[in-house]
Amino acid sequence: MTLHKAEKVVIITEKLILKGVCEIIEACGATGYTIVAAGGKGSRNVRSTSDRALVIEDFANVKIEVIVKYKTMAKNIMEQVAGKYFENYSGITYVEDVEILRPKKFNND
Amino acid sequence: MTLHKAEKVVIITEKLILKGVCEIIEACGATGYTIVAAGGKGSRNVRSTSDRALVIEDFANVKIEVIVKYKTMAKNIMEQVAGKYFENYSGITYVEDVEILRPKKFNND
Amino acid sequence: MTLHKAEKVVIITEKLILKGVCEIIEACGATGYTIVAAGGKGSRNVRSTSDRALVIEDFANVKIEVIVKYKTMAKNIMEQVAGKYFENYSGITYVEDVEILRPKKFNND
Amino acid sequence: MDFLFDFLTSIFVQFQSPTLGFLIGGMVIAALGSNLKIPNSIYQFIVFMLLMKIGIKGGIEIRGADLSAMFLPAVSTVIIGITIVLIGSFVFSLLPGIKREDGIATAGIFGAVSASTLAAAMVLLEEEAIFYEAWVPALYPFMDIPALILAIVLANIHLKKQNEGKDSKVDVWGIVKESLRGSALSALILGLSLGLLTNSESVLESFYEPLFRGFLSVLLLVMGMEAYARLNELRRVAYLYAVYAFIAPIMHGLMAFGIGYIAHVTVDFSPGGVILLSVMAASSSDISGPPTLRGAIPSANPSAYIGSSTSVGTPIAIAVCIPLFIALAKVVFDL
Amino acid sequence: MDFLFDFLTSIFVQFQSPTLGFLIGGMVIAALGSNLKIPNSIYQFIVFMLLMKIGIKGGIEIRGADLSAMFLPAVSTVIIGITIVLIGSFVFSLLPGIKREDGIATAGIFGAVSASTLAAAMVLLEEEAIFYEAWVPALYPFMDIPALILAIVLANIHLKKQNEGKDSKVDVWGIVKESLRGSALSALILGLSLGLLTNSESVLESFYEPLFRGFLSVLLLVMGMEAYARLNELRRVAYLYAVYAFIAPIMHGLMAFGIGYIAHVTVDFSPGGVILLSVMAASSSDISGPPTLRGAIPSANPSAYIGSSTSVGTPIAIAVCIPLFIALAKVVFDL
Amino acid sequence: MDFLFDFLTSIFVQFQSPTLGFLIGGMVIAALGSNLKIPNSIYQFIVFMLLMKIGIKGGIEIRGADLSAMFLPAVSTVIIGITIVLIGSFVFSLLPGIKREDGIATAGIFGAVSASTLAAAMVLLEEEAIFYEAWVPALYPFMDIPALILAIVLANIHLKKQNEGKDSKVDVWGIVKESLRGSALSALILGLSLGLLTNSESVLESFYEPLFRGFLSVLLLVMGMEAYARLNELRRVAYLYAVYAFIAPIMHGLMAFGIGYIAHVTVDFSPGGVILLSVMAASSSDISGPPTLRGAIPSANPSAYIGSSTSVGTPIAIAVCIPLFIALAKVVFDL
Ligand SMILES: Nc1ncnc2c1ncn2[C@@H]1O[C@H](COP(=O)(O)O)[C@@H](O)[C@H]1O
Ligand SMILES: Nc1ncnc2c1ncn2[C@@H]1O[C@H](COP(=O)(O)O)[C@@H](O)[C@H]1O
Ligand SMILES: Nc1ncnc2c1ncn2[C@@H]1O[C@H](COP(=O)(O)O)[C@@H](O)[C@H]1O
Ligand code: NA
Ligand code: NA
Ligand code: NA
Repeated sequence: MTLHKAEKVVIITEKLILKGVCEIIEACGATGYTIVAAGGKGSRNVRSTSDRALVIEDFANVKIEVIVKYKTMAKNIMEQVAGKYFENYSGITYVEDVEILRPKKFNND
Repeated sequence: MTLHKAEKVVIITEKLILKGVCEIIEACGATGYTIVAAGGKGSRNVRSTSDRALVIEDFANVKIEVIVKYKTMAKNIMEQVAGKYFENYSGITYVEDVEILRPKKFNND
Repeated sequence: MTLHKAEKVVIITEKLILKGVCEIIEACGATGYTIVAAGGKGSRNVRSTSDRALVIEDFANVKIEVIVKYKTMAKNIMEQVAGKYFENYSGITYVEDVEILRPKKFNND
Repeated sequence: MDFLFDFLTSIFVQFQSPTLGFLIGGMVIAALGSNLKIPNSIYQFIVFMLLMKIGIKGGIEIRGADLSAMFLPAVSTVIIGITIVLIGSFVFSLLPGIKREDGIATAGIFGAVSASTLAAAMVLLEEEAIFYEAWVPALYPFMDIPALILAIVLANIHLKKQNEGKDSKVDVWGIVKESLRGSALSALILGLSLGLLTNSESVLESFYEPLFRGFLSVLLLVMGMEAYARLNELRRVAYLYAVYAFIAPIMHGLMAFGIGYIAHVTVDFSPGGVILLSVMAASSSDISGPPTLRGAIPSANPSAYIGSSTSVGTPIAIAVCIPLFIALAKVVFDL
Repeated sequence: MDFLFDFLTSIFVQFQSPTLGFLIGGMVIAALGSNLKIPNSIYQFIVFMLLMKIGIKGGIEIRGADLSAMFLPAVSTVIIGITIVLIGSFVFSLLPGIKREDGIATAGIFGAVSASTLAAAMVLLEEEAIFYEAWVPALYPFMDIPALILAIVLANIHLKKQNEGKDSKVDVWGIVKESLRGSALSALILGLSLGLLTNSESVLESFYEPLFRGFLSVLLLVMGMEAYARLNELRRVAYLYAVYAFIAPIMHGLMAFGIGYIAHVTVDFSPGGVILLSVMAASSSDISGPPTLRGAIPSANPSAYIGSSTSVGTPIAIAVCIPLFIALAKVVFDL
Repeated sequence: MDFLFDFLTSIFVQFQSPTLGFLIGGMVIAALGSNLKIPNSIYQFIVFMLLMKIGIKGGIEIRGADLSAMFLPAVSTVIIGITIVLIGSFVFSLLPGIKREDGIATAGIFGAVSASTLAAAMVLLEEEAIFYEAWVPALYPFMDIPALILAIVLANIHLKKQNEGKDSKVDVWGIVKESLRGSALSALILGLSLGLLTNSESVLESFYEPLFRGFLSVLLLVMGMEAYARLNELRRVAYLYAVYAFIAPIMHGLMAFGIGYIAHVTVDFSPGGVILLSVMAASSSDISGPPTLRGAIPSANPSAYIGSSTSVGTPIAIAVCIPLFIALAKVVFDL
C-alpha cells in the first residue's frame, strides 16, 4: 500500500462549543473527527484537565482533530471555526501535513 | 543537541483491540508507544469519550502514537494494523514527520 | 487569512513533574500549552492511563503540547526539559512543523 | 435587641454547623495551596443525588398536596426571579465602568438559584426542626429559568441596539429547552416525575435521603475550593462586582422574605417555606447558570458573573443569609 | 381470568415500582435530549457493588446450603443457556435477510444474562416478600458462559465452512478464561469466594446490602438512557431483530419457568428461585456479553446484537417478564 | 504456649475477616489476570472519606481530651518514625549491592505510615471491641512527616558528599509544606479541624462512619491488586529489599509496642492505642510517601521503595502484624 498526502486540522477550544465546532466540521465535508479531553493555558486562563471537580464542566478544553484530503477544506474549517467562535471563546487552531493509508476513507467526493 | 528526523505513526481505533494493536507495535520493533483516551465520529459510528457511562467500555476509542526512526517500520505497523483489524473494527491510521532529540531512545537496532 | 509556519513541541512525561515542565515552558517564552492525560510504554515501565485506580497518581503520564513560532524556542524548551528531568524521570520529546492561523496569538515578542 | 441576640446566636451556631464548616474549610485549604481534590465524577454524581432527592421528595409530597396552596408560592418565585434581574440590570447600568452585558449577565446569575445553597438551607432547617413543605425546594426552576431567560433577552436587546444591522432574535423556547435539558434540571424533573408517578418512598428512604447530608458536606467542600479558585477571576474585573455580590443576596433574600410572608398570611405558606424562598432568592447560580449564559451571551465576560457568584455570592448566601433568615423567621413567626 | 387480573395488577404495581420507573425515566430523558449523564466511573463502581453483593450473599448462603439442592438448578441453568442459543440460531437461520453470524451472535446474547435485570428482579422479590435461595443469583455464570461459548463455536464453524481454506480452531478454554477475567464475572466470583471463606456478614450488612437498592436505581437509569441511545443501531439492521428481541425474552422465560417448576417438584427449588431462573433466561447480556462477542466473532455486526439486547430485550425483560413471572408464580405456587 | 495459641487463633480469625480477605482477594484476582478495576476517582474518593472520618472523629475526641495524655504518645510517634529511618538507612548501608539513596528512601517509606493499614487495624479493633482513644489514628502525621523528611535530608547529605561541587541545601520547610498540602494529609487535617471546631457529629454518624468499613473493603481490594502489580518492580531490584520488607514491619511494630507500653504505664495510654501505634510503625507508606520521595530524591530508584512497601510491606503489616499485635496486647494487657 502507498501513503497519500493529507491534512490534519487541530482545534483546541472550550468544551462548551464542541457541538457547534463539530457541525462546522461536518458541514465543510470532513468524513470524521476525533476528540480528546484536554486542559491548558493560553491567553485567557488556565483550564483544568477533567480530573478534579469541574463545577462548570463546559469550560474544560477539548482537542479536536480532523483529517481531510485537501488544504482548501482544512483552511475552510479553520477559518469558519476561528471566525465564528474565537472572538468570544478561548481557542487555537493549526494544521499539519500527514500521510494516510486508505484515502477513500477520507473522501466525501 | 541536534534534532533527528523520525516518524510518528498514529492509530485511532476501538479500545477493545488495544492489546492486539500494541502487540503488533512491539513485534514491529518500536521502543514504546503512548495511549490517549479519545472519542470521535467516523464512517461507522459516534464513539463517546469516556466521561459518560459507557455501558460497553471497550467500544470507546483510543489514540495510539508510536515514534519510530524509519518510514519502513512506520508503514509496516500501519499496514499490519489496518490489515488485521480495520475490516471489522473502526479505525484510521496516519503518519507524520517529527524531529526527535535523543535518537538512541527510539533505537531497537 | 493565510497560514504561518510554526513549531509544535510535544513532551510526554510523568505527571509528577508537570509543574516543573510548565515552568520551563513559560520561562522560555511560550504563550500557552495544552495538556492531555496519557498512558504508555517506554524504556522504563508501562504507565497506565488514568481510568483504573492509580494508587500513586503522580506516576501517570501527561502529554504536553506547545506551539511556538520559532525553531530556536522549540529546541530551547526541549533541551531544558530533557536536561533537567529525563535522566531521572521517564519522558520523550519531539517537535513537528505546523501551520497556524493567527500568528499574533503565539507571539511573545 | 432580642432579634440581634437571636441572630448572633444563630450565626454562632451556624459557624459551628458542619455545613458551613465544609464551605469555609474548602476555602481555607484552597488558599493554603492544598492538592486535595474531589474527583469530577464524584462531584457530578453528588449533584445528581442531591437533585434527585429534592425531586423525589417533592414529587411524593405534591401527590398528596393541595395544589392551590402551591400556586401563590410558585408565582412568587417567578416574580422574585424576574424582579432580581430587572433591579440588578438597572443598578449595574448606573454603575461606572461596567460593560452593559456583563452587568445584565451578573444580574441573571443572581436571579437564578444555587442548588447547593438550597440544600444547605434544607439541612439546617431539618437540624433546627423547622417544618417546610417538601415541594418548596422543587420550585427552584420557577425562579431559575425565568431569571436566566430574562437576562438573555435583555442582553440581546441591548446588543441588537448596538449593532443595528444584525438583527438577531432571541430564541426563548430554545433557551428554556436547553435549560430543562441541562443535567441539573433534568435530574430534578426526573426525580419529581418519579416521586409523583411511582412508589419511590423505599428508594428515597434507603438511599437518597440518608446520603443527602454527607454528600452535601462534600459538595460544600468543592464549592469552598471553587470560591477561592475563582477569586482570581473577580480580581480581573471591577471591584463593584464584589460589592454587588456582597449586598445583593441579603437584599434579594429580604425581599423574598416579605413576599413569602404575604403567602404565609394568605395561603398559610409555612415559615420554613418562607425561609427557603428567601434562600433561593439570596442564592446565585453556580452550576448550571454560567454555561447557559456563556452560550447565550458570548460577549459577556464570564469572569464577572462567575467570580461574583461563586466567590462572593454563594459564601454570603450560605454563611450570612441562611442564619439571618432563620433568625428572622424565629422572631417574625415566633418559632 | 384470575390470573389475568393478577397479572394486570402486578403489571400496574410494577409500573409504579421505582425500579421500572428509573428504567423508563432514563429512556424518556434520553429521548428528550437531556444532557444528564451518570459518570462512567460511578457506573462501573455500581456494577461492581451489585455483583459483589450478589456474590457475597450467595457465598454466605452456599456455606450452609445443601449442595445437592443446588445441583439440579445449576444444571438447569446450563441447559437453558444452551437451548436458547440453539433455538435462536436455528430461528435466525430461517429468517430472510439475516447474515448467519449476526443471527448466531444475537442468539448468544439472549442466552447470556443481564446482571442489572437480575438485580431488578431480586429487589422486586424482596419487595413482594417472596423467598428465594440466596445462591440462585450467583448461578448466573452457569447460563452466561455456556451460551456465549456455544455462540462463538457455532459462528466459527459457520465461518470455517465458508472459507474452507483458513482453518481456525476455536479456543474454548481461552474464551472461558477471558469471560471469567472480565470485570463482571471477576467481581461475582470474588464476592462468592469472600462470602464462602470469610466472615463477611458485617461488611455485607453495613455496606453492600443497604446501598443495593439505591445503586440499582441509578443503574437502571443508565440502562434506560442506553436503551434509547442504541435504538439508532437497531434501525440500521433488519426489523426482524426487534421482533425476535420482543418475543424471545418471554418465550425463554416461560421455558425456564417450566424447567424451574420441575426442580421445584423434585428438589424443592423455591418459587422465588424459579422466578429468578426465568428472569435470567429472559434477560439478555448488556454489559459483558457484547465485547466478548465482538472480540470473538469480529465479522458479526454489533449493531444487530447490541441493538436487540439493549434497546428491546432488556426493557421487555424488566417491564414485561418480571411482573409476568411473578404473577405466574403466584398462581402456580399459590403464593 | 498460651500466647502462641492466642496468636494462632487470632491469625486464623483474621484470615476469615473480610478486611484481610479483600486484600488477599485483590492479590489473587490480579494474579489471575482479572480485568476488574476500581475506577480511579472512586479510589481517590474512598481515601478522602477514610481520612476525613479519622480526622473528624479524632477532632471531636480531642475537643474533650486531656491534652497532657496526648503529649507522650505524640512524642513517641515522632521518635518511632525517626528511629525507623535511622536504623533502616544504617542496615541498608551494610547490605551489599544496594545504592545508598535507594536504601535511605526505602527506610523513609517504612518510617512513614499507610492510612489503609491503619484503617484496617481500626476496623479490627472495633470488631474485637478493644478500646482506643479516637485521637490516636490522627497522630499519624507525627510519624509520617518526620520520617520522610529525615530520609530526604539523609539522601541529600549523601548526594552532596558524592558530588562535592554542587551544593544543594535541603528545603525542610518546603518538604513539610508539600506533605501537608498533599491530598492525604490535607484531608486528615481538614477533618481534624472540622471535628475540633464544628458540631460535626451528625455528618460523621450519618455518612463518614457508616460507610467506613465498606469503603475500606474496596480500598483493600485496590491495595491487593496493586501489591501484585508492583511485584514486577520488586523483581528488578535486589532481593534484599524483599527480605527487609518482610522483617522490618514486625521489628518496627514490636519496638513501637514497647514504647507504647511505657506510655501505657506512665500516662495510661490505652491498649488499643498501643496496638495502633505499633501498626503505624509496622506500616509503610503506599499513597503519599512515594511521590514525595520521587520528587525530592529523583535519583533514588522508585522500584526499590515502592516494590518493597506495596508488594511486601503492606501485606505483611495487615496480614501478620495486626493480628500479632492484637494477640500480644491480649496477653500483655490481659484483655
Ligand atoms: N502556544 C500554545 N501552545 C499550545 N496550546 C495552546 C497555546 N496557546 C493556547 N493553547 C491552548 O488553547 C487554549 C485556548 O487558548 P486561549 O484562547 O489563548 O486562551 C488554551 O487553554 C490551550 O489549551
Ligand atoms: N476524517 C477523520 N478525521 C479524524 N478522525 C477520524 C476521521 N475519520 C475517522 N476518524 C476517527 O477514527 C475512528 C474510527 O473511524 P471509522 O473507522 O471511520 O468509524 C472515529 O471514531 C474517529 O475517532
Ligand atoms: N517510541 C515511542 N513512541 C511513542 N511514545 C513513546 C515512545 N517511547 C516512549 N514513549 C512515551 O514516553 C513515556 C516515557 O518513556 P520512557 O522514558 O522511555 O519510559 C512512555 O511511557 C511513553 O508514553
Ligand atoms: Na437567586
Ligand atoms: Na438469557
Ligand atoms: Na511506618
